[in-house]
Amino acid sequence: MASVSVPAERPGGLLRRPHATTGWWSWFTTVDHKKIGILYGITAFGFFLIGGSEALLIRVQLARPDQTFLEPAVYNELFTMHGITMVFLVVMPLSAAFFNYLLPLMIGARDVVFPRLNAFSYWAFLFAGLFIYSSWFLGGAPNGGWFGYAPNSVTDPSVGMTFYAIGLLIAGIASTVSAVNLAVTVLNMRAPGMTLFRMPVFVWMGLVVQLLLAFSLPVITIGLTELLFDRLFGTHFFDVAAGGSPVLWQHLFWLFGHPEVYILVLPAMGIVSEILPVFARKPLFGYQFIVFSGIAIGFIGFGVWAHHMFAVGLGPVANTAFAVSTMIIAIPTGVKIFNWLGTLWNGDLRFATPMLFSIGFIAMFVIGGLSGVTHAVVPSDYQQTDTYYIVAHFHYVLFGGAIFGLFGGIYYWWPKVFGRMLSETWGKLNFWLMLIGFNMTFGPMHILGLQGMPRRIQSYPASLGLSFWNMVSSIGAFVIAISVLVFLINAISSFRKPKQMEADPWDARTLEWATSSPPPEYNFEEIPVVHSLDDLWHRKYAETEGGRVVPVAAGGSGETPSAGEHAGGDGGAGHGAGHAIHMPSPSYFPLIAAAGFPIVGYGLIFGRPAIVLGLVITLAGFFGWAMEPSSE
Amino acid sequence: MASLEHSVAPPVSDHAATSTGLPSLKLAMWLFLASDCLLFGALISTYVLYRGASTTGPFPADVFDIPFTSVSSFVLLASSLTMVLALAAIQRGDVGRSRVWLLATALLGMAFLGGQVYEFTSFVREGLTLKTNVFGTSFYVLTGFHGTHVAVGVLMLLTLFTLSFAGKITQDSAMTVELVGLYWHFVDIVWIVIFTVVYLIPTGNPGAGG
Amino acid sequence: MADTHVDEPTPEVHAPAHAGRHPGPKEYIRIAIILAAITAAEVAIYYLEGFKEVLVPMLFFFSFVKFTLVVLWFMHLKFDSRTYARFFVMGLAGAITLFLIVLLTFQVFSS
Amino acid sequence: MVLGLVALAVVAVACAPNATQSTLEPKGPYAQKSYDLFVPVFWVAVGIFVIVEGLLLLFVIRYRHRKNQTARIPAQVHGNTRLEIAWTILPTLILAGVAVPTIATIWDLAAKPTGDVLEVNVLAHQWWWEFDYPDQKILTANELHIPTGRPVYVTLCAVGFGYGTPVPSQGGPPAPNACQTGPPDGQPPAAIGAAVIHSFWVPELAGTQDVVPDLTNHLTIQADEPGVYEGQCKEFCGLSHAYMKFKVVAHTPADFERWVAEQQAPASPDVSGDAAAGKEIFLQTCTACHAVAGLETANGQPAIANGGPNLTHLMSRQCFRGCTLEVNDENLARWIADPRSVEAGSFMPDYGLTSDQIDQVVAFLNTLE
Repeated sequence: MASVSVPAERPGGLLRRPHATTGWWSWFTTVDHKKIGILYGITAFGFFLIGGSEALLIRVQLARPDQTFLEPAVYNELFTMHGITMVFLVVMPLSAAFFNYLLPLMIGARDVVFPRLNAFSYWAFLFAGLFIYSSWFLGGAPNGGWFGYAPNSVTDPSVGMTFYAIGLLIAGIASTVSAVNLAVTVLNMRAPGMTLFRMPVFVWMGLVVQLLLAFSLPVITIGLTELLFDRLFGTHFFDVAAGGSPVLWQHLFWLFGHPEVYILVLPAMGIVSEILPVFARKPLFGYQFIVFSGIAIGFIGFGVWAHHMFAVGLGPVANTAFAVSTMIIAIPTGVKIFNWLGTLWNGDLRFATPMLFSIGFIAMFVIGGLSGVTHAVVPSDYQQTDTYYIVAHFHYVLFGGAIFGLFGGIYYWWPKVFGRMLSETWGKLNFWLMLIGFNMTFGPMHILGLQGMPRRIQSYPASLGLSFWNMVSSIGAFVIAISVLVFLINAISSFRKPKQMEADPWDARTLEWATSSPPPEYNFEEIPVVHSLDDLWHRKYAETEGGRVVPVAAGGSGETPSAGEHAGGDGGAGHGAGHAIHMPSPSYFPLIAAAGFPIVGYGLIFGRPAIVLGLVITLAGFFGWAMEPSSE
Repeated sequence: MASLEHSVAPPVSDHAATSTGLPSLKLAMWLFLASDCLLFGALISTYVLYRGASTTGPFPADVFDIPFTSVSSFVLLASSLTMVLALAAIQRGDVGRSRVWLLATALLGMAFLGGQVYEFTSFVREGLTLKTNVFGTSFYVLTGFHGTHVAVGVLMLLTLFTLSFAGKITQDSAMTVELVGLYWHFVDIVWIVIFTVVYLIPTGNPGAGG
Repeated sequence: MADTHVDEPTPEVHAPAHAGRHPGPKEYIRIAIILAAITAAEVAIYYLEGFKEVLVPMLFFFSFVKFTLVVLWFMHLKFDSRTYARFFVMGLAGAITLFLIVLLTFQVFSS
Repeated sequence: MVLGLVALAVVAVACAPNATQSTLEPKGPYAQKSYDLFVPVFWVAVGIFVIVEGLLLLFVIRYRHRKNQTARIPAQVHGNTRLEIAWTILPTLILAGVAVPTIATIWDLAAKPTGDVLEVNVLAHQWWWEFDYPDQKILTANELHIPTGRPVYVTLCAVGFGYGTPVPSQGGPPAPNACQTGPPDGQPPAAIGAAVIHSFWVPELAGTQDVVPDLTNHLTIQADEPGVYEGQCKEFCGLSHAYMKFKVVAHTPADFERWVAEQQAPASPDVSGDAAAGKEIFLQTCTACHAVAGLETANGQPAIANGGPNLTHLMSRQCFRGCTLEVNDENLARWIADPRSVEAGSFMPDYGLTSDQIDQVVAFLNTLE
């Protein structure tokens, strides 16, 4: 394991090795999965506020018919950036934040398998986001939609879509690296006894998502490369006059784009599957079925991409095949929902904020799933595609689904991460405002779409009769904004409370609650040995012969058997109270290696010298990295 | 660029036991190669779609020099052999012989790249550039991507070769050589597909698909 | 997905990192000779008139054989843990299936 | 609460008073087919919605932890295989029930109509629609006139700026059923311009069909009653995507024949006064892009449409600029004076005409009836 290696005093190389693990500078050199998780979370939340503001501007423009608040050029940039931001810079990294922070803790590991690679992924993601956003000041933001359909994305004269292609390529590198890293972590870093089917569902969903990323990102990488070459070097990939095919772009985009939908929503499904049992005080109903349906969703998710292209003209054979595959994917999704209901059944339900968000998730996701099934009805989809009905559908999946789930996760794990509780009062206000605002904003969009409002229009005439519901929707958007504000207040004020949190405030079931809040740098003083699914619960409660569940006497059988007692322990790190545990040392090189990417990107747009400079920086970063031992 | 990240994996020997019993670096490498299959899958299918779709020449049959490319293919196949021999040597602890085979692999790789540069320049002389038609576009980008992979591999091989003089390549670091080897063979199998699909399978009439 | 079937050794009993037999140099050379011979054959049938009808299927067959030989022997998949093979096959089969479907929708093979 | 919202939504949809581009009010057999699938699937979805959300609500109320209740640890139920099988099979059956009519309708809609069919080529420009009637030799813009009760089989082609649509009277239209995706023989690729993807949509008459530069797509529409039906480009197509609308005007068969006869007539060559001056300006500037049948340039060449709408019968249309502006003197003058201030990214150049000149051109345009 890379995280534990022989300590050796070495003289510094080009750069003196950073040692500090505290202080603000340590955040730049950290390789600790928990710090990196927090960095992902904060960055993603920052982008969430920006992407949300873009949405508010869009809703102001659309509140009334025939408005001129935003001219078409700006409007197109705003809806494009809103999409890119929410997909690539908010939901994906927010999920990555949870995966980074929790996967090692949940499987009883001390870190991810390649800690420096993990830091590299974060920095590359951050630079990708900053690179894309710098376009606002350097000639115009991307304006061809997050889907960037060629040839419009090629022929558009503004520089925006070049930023789009390069920025997403960098983000793709970050995600690919992270996917390989986390998948291997889950497979290889599990504590003794943590078999695959003793892993929490969230870990399972993490594994599935990483595999989806690993297999879908290369496809969009090629699509973006081809787009970039068409824009920069005059190639003809999507140039019809030369024999190129814009439809190829759509295939490459949606081959990635549909698995991406599950990349966005499976993490939230995993979170909900963790929260429901804790607040129902009973195990997840149908654990294996939830796991298998998650795997099935991931697998089938690769076979449905052309349902985004029903109106393209692929012909009745293709449309039939993809209609059927799309309907099939609804089945495992339904299985998950029924199992969550089964978890609630006969539980002792306590409605703390995480539970509220999880139930909100189920309620809203059902709507998104059902409207999704109506898309599979192809002739009906001919009417609904590219209308606000679709906008409504995917917001019910990605906001009502992913964001609700992620907010639930934030409330649930906040005490673990920061050692402080979020206020329940503010939390409940946050939830109810968000639920109301969300339904006000996106519910009416179903109607707007069915009444003929196309997507991505900067304005609509009063004569179409769409004014009322658009106004309702815009008001709802501001209700959501207020709910996010409430969350911010809640988050900030939580830091004014003293840091004194017990390890297990929710009476939870999984391993991350077995260590202190926040966990020490090395996570566990002794690597736990796992005996069952929901191991922590079984340390706390026992079942009597009559089937009654009774708490185990404090300190009873709850003592943590350490891995040191077993032959396959963690490199002899099992004994002692932390002092003998060698964690990987901080490093500058992940940051340096990632810093070269945006510079290469600027070079591609503004001039060759920067390409060379960027490559030199990246190569220097990798070289220094390769020469540096993982810990000293 | 996507191929760079694996070269940065710290060359730690992976003796600590893992849950699957498999070394993490090797598992990561295989996952990366699996992912790379889709990268080349997308590129190759783009080429297959466009090989006969050009509206103007030159067309594939006008420029391809099969005997020359066959020699290139032999060179790359031979480099796979020298690569496994380098690995076999280091696993026996024979650093000296391993070093020779590593160098041979790198040199064969460079010979292949040299052949590609020669091929590209002669195609350009015959009027086929990246911008000429969709055949040129998809051909150069596909083979260029592959060539970049080869170049990265050569860089890693030369790094190993250099490190061996500093005494950093020992029997314990056989895993590092094995990882570079896996990558190298992957580049080879991609070329096996490219050689068949791009060069050998004849194109239909210009302008007609397939 | 195949990863659900990852062999699960009990944590106490770890399989050694290099399970199975690695072939020796002689075997490698033998494989390389076969590979070279197949490549020669590929080029030969490309030029020979008599193979026009069966050229494409034969080329695919030869390519497949070469591919498989390199993967199984040089990349040791034949001798290593099946887990690696499962990952690789997942990627490979995924790529082949997905892109064949894409090309089918373009009716590339119908002309 | 959620239930209430949905109920409200259903009611609102049912009595939406003034939506003029609605998918919920089919006015022809092809739109009806989509609608007839949507409605039952919608109610099935509502049924599932009510069951699932109802159960959720029921459990939430029934099993909530009460304030003064003693702590209870519920039975640790791990699952139930029979239930799992049930809720896997049941949705499968429902979906199979949905799939059968879906597939039947996919093939039904994809078939080319037979019998008495009107064929129209639709050319999608950035950001306006051109309608080419190959059999009637009519070229018009932004308003698609069709007879009622007769299927209209449209061929959808995306074209770029600079694409010269052949004027029917000079060499004929593009062959029906095939878009010209490559440049005409002997011309550089730029001759077809840079086309982008659009989508042709008249919700009251049929579902959408994308207009893709490398594909020749078709769609059948039909109106049962005379009337004006709103249409709009649905696929994002650049700066002024929101302003790429059109109207379908359905006439009785007799009225349609009358309209055809009117449109086939060339423009009257005799104009006087301001209009005559305007005609001279038109010939010097506007004919770079716009054609008017029957009009000859100074050197005796016919005016060819080369990127802009054919204006032969401009005054017979209600709207221009992607059918988002009414045809009247004020709008025309504003448009000619500064096209880009009216339409973002417009391909129509500003010739810097004086306001007198603009009035003269508008006077001439008024003669194009």
